[in-house]
Amino acid sequence: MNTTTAERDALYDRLIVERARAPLYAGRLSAPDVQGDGRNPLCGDKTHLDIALDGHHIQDIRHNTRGCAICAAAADLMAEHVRGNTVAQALAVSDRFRAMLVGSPSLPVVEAQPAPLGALEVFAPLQSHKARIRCAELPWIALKEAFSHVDG
Amino acid sequence: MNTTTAERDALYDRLIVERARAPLYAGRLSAPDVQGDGRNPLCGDKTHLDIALDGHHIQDIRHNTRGCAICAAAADLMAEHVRGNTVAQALAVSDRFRAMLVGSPSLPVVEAQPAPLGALEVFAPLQSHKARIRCAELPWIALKEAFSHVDG
Amino acid sequence: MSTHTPTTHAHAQLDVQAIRQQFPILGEKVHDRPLVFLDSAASAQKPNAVIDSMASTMRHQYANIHRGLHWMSERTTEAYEGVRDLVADFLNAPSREEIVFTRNSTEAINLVAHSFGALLKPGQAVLISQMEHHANLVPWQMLRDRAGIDLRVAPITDDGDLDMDAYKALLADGKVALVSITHMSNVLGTITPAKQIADIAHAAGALVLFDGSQSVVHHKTDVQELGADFYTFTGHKLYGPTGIGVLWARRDLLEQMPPFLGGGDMISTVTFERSTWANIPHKFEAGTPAIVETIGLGAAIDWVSKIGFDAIAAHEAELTAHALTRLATVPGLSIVGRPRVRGGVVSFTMADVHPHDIATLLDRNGIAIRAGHHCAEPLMRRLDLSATARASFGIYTQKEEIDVLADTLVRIRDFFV
Amino acid sequence: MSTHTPTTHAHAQLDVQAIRQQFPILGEKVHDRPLVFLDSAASAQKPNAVIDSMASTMRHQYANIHRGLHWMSERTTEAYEGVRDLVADFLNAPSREEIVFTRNSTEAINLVAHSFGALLKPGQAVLISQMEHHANLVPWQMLRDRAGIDLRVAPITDDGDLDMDAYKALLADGKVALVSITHMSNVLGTITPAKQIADIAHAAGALVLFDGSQSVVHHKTDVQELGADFYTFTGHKLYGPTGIGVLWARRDLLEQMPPFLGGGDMISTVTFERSTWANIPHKFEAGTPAIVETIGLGAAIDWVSKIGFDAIAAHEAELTAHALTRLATVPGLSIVGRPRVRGGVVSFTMADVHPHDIATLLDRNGIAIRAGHHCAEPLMRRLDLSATARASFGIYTQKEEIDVLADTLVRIRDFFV
Ligand SMILES: Cc1ncc(COP(=O)(O)O)c(C=O)c1O
Ligand SMILES: Cc1ncc(COP(=O)(O)O)c(C=O)c1O
Repeated sequence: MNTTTAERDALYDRLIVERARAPLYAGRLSAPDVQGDGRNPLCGDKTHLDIALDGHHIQDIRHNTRGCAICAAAADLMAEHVRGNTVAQALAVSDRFRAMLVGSPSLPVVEAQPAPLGALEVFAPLQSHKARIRCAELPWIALKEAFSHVDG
Repeated sequence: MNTTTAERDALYDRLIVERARAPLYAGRLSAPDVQGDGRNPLCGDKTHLDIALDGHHIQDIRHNTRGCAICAAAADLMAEHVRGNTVAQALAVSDRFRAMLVGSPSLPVVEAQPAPLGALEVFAPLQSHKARIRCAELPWIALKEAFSHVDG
Repeated sequence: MSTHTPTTHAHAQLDVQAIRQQFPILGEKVHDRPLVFLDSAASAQKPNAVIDSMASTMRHQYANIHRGLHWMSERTTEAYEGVRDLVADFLNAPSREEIVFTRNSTEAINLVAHSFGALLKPGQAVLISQMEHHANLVPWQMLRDRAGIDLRVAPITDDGDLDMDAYKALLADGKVALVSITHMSNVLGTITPAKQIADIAHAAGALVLFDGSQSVVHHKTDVQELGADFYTFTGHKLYGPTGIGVLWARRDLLEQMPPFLGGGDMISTVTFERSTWANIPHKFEAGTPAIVETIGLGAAIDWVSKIGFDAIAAHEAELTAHALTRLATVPGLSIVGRPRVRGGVVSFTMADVHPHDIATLLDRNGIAIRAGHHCAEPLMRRLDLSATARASFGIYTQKEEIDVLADTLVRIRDFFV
Repeated sequence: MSTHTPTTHAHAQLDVQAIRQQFPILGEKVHDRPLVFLDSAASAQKPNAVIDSMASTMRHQYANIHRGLHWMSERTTEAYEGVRDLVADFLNAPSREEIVFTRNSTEAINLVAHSFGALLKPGQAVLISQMEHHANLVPWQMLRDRAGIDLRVAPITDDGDLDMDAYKALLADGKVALVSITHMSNVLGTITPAKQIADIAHAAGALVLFDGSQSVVHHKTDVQELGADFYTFTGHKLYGPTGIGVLWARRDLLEQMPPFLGGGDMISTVTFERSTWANIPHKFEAGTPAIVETIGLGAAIDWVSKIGFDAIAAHEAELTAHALTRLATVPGLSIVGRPRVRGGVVSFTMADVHPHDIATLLDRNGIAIRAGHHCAEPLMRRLDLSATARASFGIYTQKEEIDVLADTLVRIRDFFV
């Protein structure tokens, strides 16, 4: 894609394309503590998560994703981001990520330390591609599903 | 109705209004040979025919009509017109009457002696009030029903 | 919406001339006479706002919705789904997911008869009233014949009000699962005491559906305040397009009900063996919907909301009072129905002149009214009539038009008597 | 219609520029690029003739139909019923009473599943194919689960044609009452051998329904020549409005079938005890129909007929051939489906690039295509794909647009690999 077009496609940031092509957190864990699945019947996108916990901390996380670049990169960047977080922290990031995608007004001020999104901000342009938001959300849905088995 | 409006209402010819108000052939026969009924569920119009036959000739005919002026006058003028006709003649008039109402192209030339419509032509303006055509047709439907019991 | 100027009830006043300017059809002539359109209860005329919104959608921003990943599809989806928000607001529905788009009221009621009806057991009953439109009668008859339920009919008084004692009595055995009653009669003009009807139904363990086809046009509707469980209306009577209607139903009911039509958009996953259903409201919207018409309905709701129901109701109350007074002066004319609370619909008969003749002769003078059984044959039978003539009023109706109607009726009567 | 200039097959030639002038939306920009609309199979854009006919109806000549005795109602009824004649002509149906107006194809098929389905007995079967749209699958599943009939699925070949031997075998036991098969696949572009399908079905004692949603757009349809018993299509793909579709069925079948929806206009008489039904087609049209949309469909059919299917088919064949050639040059691209006879729909996948990413990236360049399962999930499973990208062509598509598509696909692929 030539530069002009690439510029127009801020949505497909280099980072997204790279992580979709060569994910850093793809694969399985040999002994996951919890697992989660996400599936979008509309397009056939699927992701599976293996998570190793250390108390309430996410010690390690791997994903197995079949889907579009947005979904695959979202899974990989999510894994990178939440690794080392507590479950509660990861869920807070999840809420913040969603708020960014749907372009909702700033979160309630009661949130003392807004979780920074960091690299996850590459997905912000999805705001104007509503139909693709679910692609980026799928791994987070799988994450929530995994944590639904954890109390804490 | 003042003259201007009355003129505009060629549809409601004096003859129609008079026959609706004071029909000449209303009533029942004491010993009808055949009877026919017409009913328009859409508006509740109803007509009942009593017919006395002399061979294939309509010797006498009376109608009992509850309906709008168009329907009532149509029944009365029909009775007047077909009295003395043979059944076949009456049915030919019926076809011709219908053709006039729906404004269909002239009947097939094979018809040697087109039955003249005479006074029935007052209904011609219904051509442009399609929804009222069935009002004028109702007595003719009853007539056909009556004759369906006669062979000939 | 943003330019909505709040109107207080007391001072609500319509600028009828300004409103008429927005309805091009009102400038038409019929039989060389200016059109006097008194048939809005059958279907209302459309303001430019509605016509232009539909045309502009097709000219500038249209594609199929929901499944598209491209700009035109996403924008059209937003416009379509935006109307769901508007309708939820319009009815004060608790949530947008409770709004199902249908073709018209008739389909909305059929949907309930089919999908809610599928949950009923033989021996249970549906209760309607004597003044229902066929749309709120025939679907229940069909359900009765299919499912072995009972169909009960609450009588009306001679004035045309629901007989509340009889209504209560019909609920007494606790077998009625659903009361389905009109919120406003299209023949008598009766506005039924919906809140009371709902309270009584609920106390007897029944749910309640209101057929709002006529009523949503005349006053503000609040499904929560009414205590409704289902509510239906139809776009074309609300100054909106044909081909679009609305069913509102409580979320838990919609969630329990099996789907109605099968096809695209209403599924979650499909295999040859079995399918699973999409979430509400999509579960009930199979295939490509009436996209442009839904957007047009949104324009109609925006337009009506800007004018405001205070002003509309005041205008129509004034017209109706005027009509009742003026028509009373026409020799031989009888008003059909004297309900306690009424909307802008007046049925009448005239001694010695059949309603069909009235309608045709009025038409020759440019005046459009309706005559017949108004899709309420059993009500006609209850009233011992075969037909009535009916004048109905809208936002654009002028007092002078009612005067023309009354004067012409006097002349018609002279002509016949 | 009167200005229709006959075109001979050999010389049929579209003036695409002149046609594009009639579609205002084609002048729009998307993401600052000229719109390249290659999603007509999902829903076609509308020519001025259609938009203007709808707007003009609402501006100058509109009222509710069938029951009105006034001028506006009679003229609107004539316009509405006139479209029934047009559609009968369009399909070469033996009679206008066999044309039933529905919301879309989906509702038309549901109507048949419901009303014809009511005549089926447990043990009888309905036979569909592996390439059906959900609209021609889910209603039959619902019927199966309701009525205890069998649902059989005829396989397709790897090229995307109906497997005729397998089809015949599935009919062999004589239990199939109805074959319901698409006349053109919305994914593979396959035009099915309808006449042959019908002959085989009839020989086995089965009736046949063709889902013509895609096919009526591309070539002349003659239900008698095809030997169809039921035929359905949808207005919005035929350059017509949303909210209007058509079911054609043989008179004797419509007469036997019980009604679908209950309400106004579909009845003959109504009492609280029982109702009797109107004659066909009205028996199947309950409530106020999509009046303006039906008139708009008439305008679309007029417009398409003036251009003529010889010219349309020739144009689309040329476009499709060009697309197949050009897309073959895109590295990593695979065409999905190589049917013997095809219409203007081409599905494809690209190695290492998901169809959704293709669609979004094309959209950023102003190019609208569709990506997903195209409401044909079981077909996707048969093809072992989760989704495809699909470009589809209409009367207004230009060869240059296909070139832009192919060039942009090359750049997208470079971007990802
Ligand atoms: C082959 C086929 N059948 C049925 C349909 C359904 O059409 P509609 O959504 O207009 O009912 C479509 C289009 O989506 C189609 O392509
Ligand atoms: C009270 C009432 N209910 C239902 C309907 C049916 O509305 P539609 O024909 O738009 O479905 C009407 C209008 O005809 C009506 O007046």
